[in-house]
Amino acid sequence: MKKRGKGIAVSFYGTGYGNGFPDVSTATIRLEDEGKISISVGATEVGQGAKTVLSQIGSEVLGIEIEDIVLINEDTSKTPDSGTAAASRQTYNTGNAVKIAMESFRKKLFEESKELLGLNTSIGLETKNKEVYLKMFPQKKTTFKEIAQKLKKQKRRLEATESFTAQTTEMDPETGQGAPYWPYTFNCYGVEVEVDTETGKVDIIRALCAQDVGRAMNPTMIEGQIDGGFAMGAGYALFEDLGLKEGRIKNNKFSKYIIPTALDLPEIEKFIIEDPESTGPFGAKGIGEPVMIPVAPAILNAIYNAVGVRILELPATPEKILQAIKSYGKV
Amino acid sequence: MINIKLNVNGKDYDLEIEEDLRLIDLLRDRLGFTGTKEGCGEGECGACTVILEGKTVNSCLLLAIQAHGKEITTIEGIGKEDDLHPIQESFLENGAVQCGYCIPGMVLSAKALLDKNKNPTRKDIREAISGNLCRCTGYEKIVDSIEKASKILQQRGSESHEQL
Amino acid sequence: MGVTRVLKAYSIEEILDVMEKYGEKVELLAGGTDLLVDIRAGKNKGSVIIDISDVKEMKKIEIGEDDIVLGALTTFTDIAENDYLKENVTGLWKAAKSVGSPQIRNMGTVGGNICNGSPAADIVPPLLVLDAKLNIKSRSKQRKIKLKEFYMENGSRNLRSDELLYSISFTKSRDKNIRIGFEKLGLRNALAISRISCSVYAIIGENNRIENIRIASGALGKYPLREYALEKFLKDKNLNDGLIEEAAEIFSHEVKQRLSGRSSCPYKKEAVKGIFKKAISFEGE
Amino acid sequence: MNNYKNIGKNLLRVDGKQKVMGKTKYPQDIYMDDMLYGATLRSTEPHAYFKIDISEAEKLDGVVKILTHRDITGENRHGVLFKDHEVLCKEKVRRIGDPIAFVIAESPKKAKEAKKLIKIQYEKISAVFDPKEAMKENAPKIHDDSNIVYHYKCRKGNVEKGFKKCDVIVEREYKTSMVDHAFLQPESGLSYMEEDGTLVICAATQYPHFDQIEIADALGLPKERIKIINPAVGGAFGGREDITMQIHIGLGALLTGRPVKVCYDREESFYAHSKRHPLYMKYKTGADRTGKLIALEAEIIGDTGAYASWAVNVLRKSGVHATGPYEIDNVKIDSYAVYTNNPFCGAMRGFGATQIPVACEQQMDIIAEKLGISPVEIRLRNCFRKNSVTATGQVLVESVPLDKCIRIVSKRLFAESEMVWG
Repeated sequence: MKKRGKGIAVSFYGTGYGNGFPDVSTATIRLEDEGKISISVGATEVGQGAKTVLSQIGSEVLGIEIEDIVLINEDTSKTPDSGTAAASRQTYNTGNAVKIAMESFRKKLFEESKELLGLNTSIGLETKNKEVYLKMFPQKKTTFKEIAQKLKKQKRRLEATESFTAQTTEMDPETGQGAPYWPYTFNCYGVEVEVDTETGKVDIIRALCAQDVGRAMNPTMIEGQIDGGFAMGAGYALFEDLGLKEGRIKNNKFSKYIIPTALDLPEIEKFIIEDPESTGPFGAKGIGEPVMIPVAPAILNAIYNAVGVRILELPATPEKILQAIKSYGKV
Repeated sequence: MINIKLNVNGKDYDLEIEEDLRLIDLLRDRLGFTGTKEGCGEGECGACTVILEGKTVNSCLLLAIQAHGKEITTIEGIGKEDDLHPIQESFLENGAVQCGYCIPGMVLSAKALLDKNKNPTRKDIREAISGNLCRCTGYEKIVDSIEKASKILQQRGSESHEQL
Repeated sequence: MGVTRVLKAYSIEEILDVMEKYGEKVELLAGGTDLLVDIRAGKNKGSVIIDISDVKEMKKIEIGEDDIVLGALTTFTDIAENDYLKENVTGLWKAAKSVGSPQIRNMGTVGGNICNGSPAADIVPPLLVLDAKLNIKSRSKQRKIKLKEFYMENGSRNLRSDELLYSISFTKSRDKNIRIGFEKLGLRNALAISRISCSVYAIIGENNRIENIRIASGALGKYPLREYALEKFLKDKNLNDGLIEEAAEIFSHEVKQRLSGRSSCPYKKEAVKGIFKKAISFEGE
Repeated sequence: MNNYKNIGKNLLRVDGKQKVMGKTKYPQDIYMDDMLYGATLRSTEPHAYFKIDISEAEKLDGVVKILTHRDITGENRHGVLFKDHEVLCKEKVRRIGDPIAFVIAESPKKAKEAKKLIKIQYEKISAVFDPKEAMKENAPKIHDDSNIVYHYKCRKGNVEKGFKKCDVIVEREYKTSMVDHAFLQPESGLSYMEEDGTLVICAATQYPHFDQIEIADALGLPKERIKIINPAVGGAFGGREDITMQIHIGLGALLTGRPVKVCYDREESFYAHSKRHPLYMKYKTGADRTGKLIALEAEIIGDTGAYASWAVNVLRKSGVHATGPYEIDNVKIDSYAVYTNNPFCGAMRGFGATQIPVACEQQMDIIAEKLGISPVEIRLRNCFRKNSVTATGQVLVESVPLDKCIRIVSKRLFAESEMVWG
């Protein structure tokens, strides 16, 4: 017999290294030949979309297309240290570094344009479509390419390097009081499960995810993170276990270490909640880890709602569920 | 050593190989098709999926000799730099790609599906990629992308009929 | 054990030649979905591999007058895409569809699944309830044995090193009250090794009288088994929910004895009831 | 949604096209002329002294060099927080999978063959696998001093007094499992020397600039002589923050003068990188009749296995998040990180805050049911809002849309009738 149940869970998550450890990201912006703009950061692209989001943030400041940006992050000899791609910190930390660096690059760009255009001051200079022009007299303009060529002739380089440090204080060792992380990201996920009371097998038939993001940099990519986080959380709740025995990993290959396939997950209803964080680049907060956190508890609460058994030890395997149903479940 | 002949992405190859060479090692190490990835070595993850005579197979579970005289398509045989296959285009447009390691196998599983079933349901699509594990995307946007690609291909199919 | 030679055969004759020449050292490569894993772990029994995946004469599904014959190299996909089998031998079709993944079903063969002899082989329980026979050939003679006699008590297989399993046949049922069911329990909905599987073949007459019944299980013993005690209990009775519940309890008791002392016993003796009930409901999809 | 040009827009991934065409080069996809192949010999014992004899293996044709701790040109150590890992174990192994030797040969096959010829004698010593046992004074010591790596304390208000005011108190013990990142791309790396003497390490990592420091320290070279190339990463989720093969291949290239490449298979990958900390969580939560939380006490023990990795930061994050996103006046949290002889645990998505809700979010539902109110109601009654104060006294001054998230999900998940429970 199949019984259905619903469950929710909420979570909060402080992004960044925390506890006063210096959380610093550095970014370097350069005007390259042909007027291209390069952003050099040590931030790793692990698949979360850092290269794209950082290019979006940088391109926004200069009002240029993302295609006009070269994002360099693969080589330590060409990039500054931007910290780990971890703690859901890259969009927030290195995003801020890129934004600040691009803003100071913009000032330098206007200074160069002032020289080139023979102006007394850079007041009123604006930039759009890779051009720098005088707001009050648009004919007075130059292009990124022209500036690059001038600099090349003068054997000079136009670049700006800036850093961003997140706010975090060390907590009191006795009381734990302090401001360990900033900012915090919040969410609430809900699931409906179907439990086969004769085999203990659980199928997730509905998933709803409301995710606070501060401001969405790239909604499609955020949805990808929510889907992926949900899948990893579902695996954590129902399937995954290394099967440790005396320090030996029994499930040390993919035929035994079970992660969800495309047939194990429902269609996921996603709600991106924007409430911009003033210290974040354009209001953005970190979401890479938060998207996974409420999944397992929501599933466990839904299992209880379905068959009246509390699974206190992960994973919630069919064995544990069936054994619990037989001994004290409400079935 | 033994000689085998096979066609990969439309080109014929005649090679002398070690007898127990796996197909995946022939494709990657000998022919440089490194788009075919190894993720588990036991036919569980699908990252090494290629199309052999119209059917998806795990190239890590085949000896190269089993491909003798046969046609193989790897990801490098799908679409070109300036003319991506609709499936690839749709993967990009619909956010199906994250770390990218499972993507070659996913694209090939999608192609094998759409070559046989022009109008698959989302369940058919999930079934078709059920042998391709992904840890980043949770599969949903991959399913969206294949569904949208099937619509584009059907449209193009009907357009070309009209021109005939 | 390493691999010393890899040869390719295109006909049964060629296979028999090589088997005669290398005897014990031969290992047949059909789909490769099991053998390649063993080779990589150095667990392959023979060091001379014969690639038989292109022996056309062993790749066929023949729907004859009285018999249905599956060439040993018939893949799970071949079965899953066969409309006749889907309509008339639903349990076999469903078992083939439940194997691994599209990639594995495209390569994995019926003969390979049988010979590999895993207790959780999905295609074996339905073939057992169909009372399938194995057509075996060696250089000197030809044999036809029942599948249920293939797995021996001591864990070895009723197949000599110079013998080739070339096809599997079972009688074609024209009686329309014949029902064939299959159900499997895996940890996930794809790429899942069966933790329990069950297949049921039954001829249901008027007012649900069970005129004939055969039941087989997978992953509930050293290899897939016929459940004779259960068959005896059900035969000639009228199929109804009460009877099914009773039979499920008997099955559970059987499993409890058989697996007693093993860590999976407490769970499998309970879960088998649910799987049996679904198998005997003869559900299609 | 906003009037920005690119912010908030679904722009296409800048790295998407190469990935969709299968052109993206992960380290295993890079080949160089004259390349040698490595294979790591790893411990099969959880806790033992050992003797190693590579003489026979060295003689196998095709073997160029076999690295042991003796070959290390700098410090035989690495670690993100404490330098408690050895690059290659000197005399003692602390977990199954500890790297003991690194064979370098002309082909992967030869390297594996040579590995089998290396003779290892283990002198087993008593091991401990349960963190609660490992915390005891008489437990076998994994490293020199105590097995307790870290203890985080959070104290707010007075829990004794708090629990007296509660109408309902729920006490349960929870345990989470040790799990793996299971990123699809197994570890692989390639190292080579450039003309100007720069040593290049090409491997998938989450922090290239830190790997640079650790490799320089282990090879005894200035950081500037090391260049990390991080071409493409096939998923990480925290599992690529600790060194795996980077120093082995760097040392190999340095000593042989030829490029050295290693590709782990899935089984080796399972032993080579960190795991998620299993947490034992003892919870006591109290609330008044209306469901308002008054007191929460939690004791959390994290098994970090044979090496600390990020254990301190993980168990600290568990401690800070142990209350869940709820305002509670009386809080007492103790979270410990403890060494055992299990595989080592480190960063994994959520970093200690993922395990917690398995406990605290079920506690909330149990309390709600005992009080006959809905899981939605009890969360709305206690959840953080703007200017809420956390258990560590931090003021959430802005961007706290948690109640909105709860309403959006609950409205769609639960039918009207289900909103009232019990």
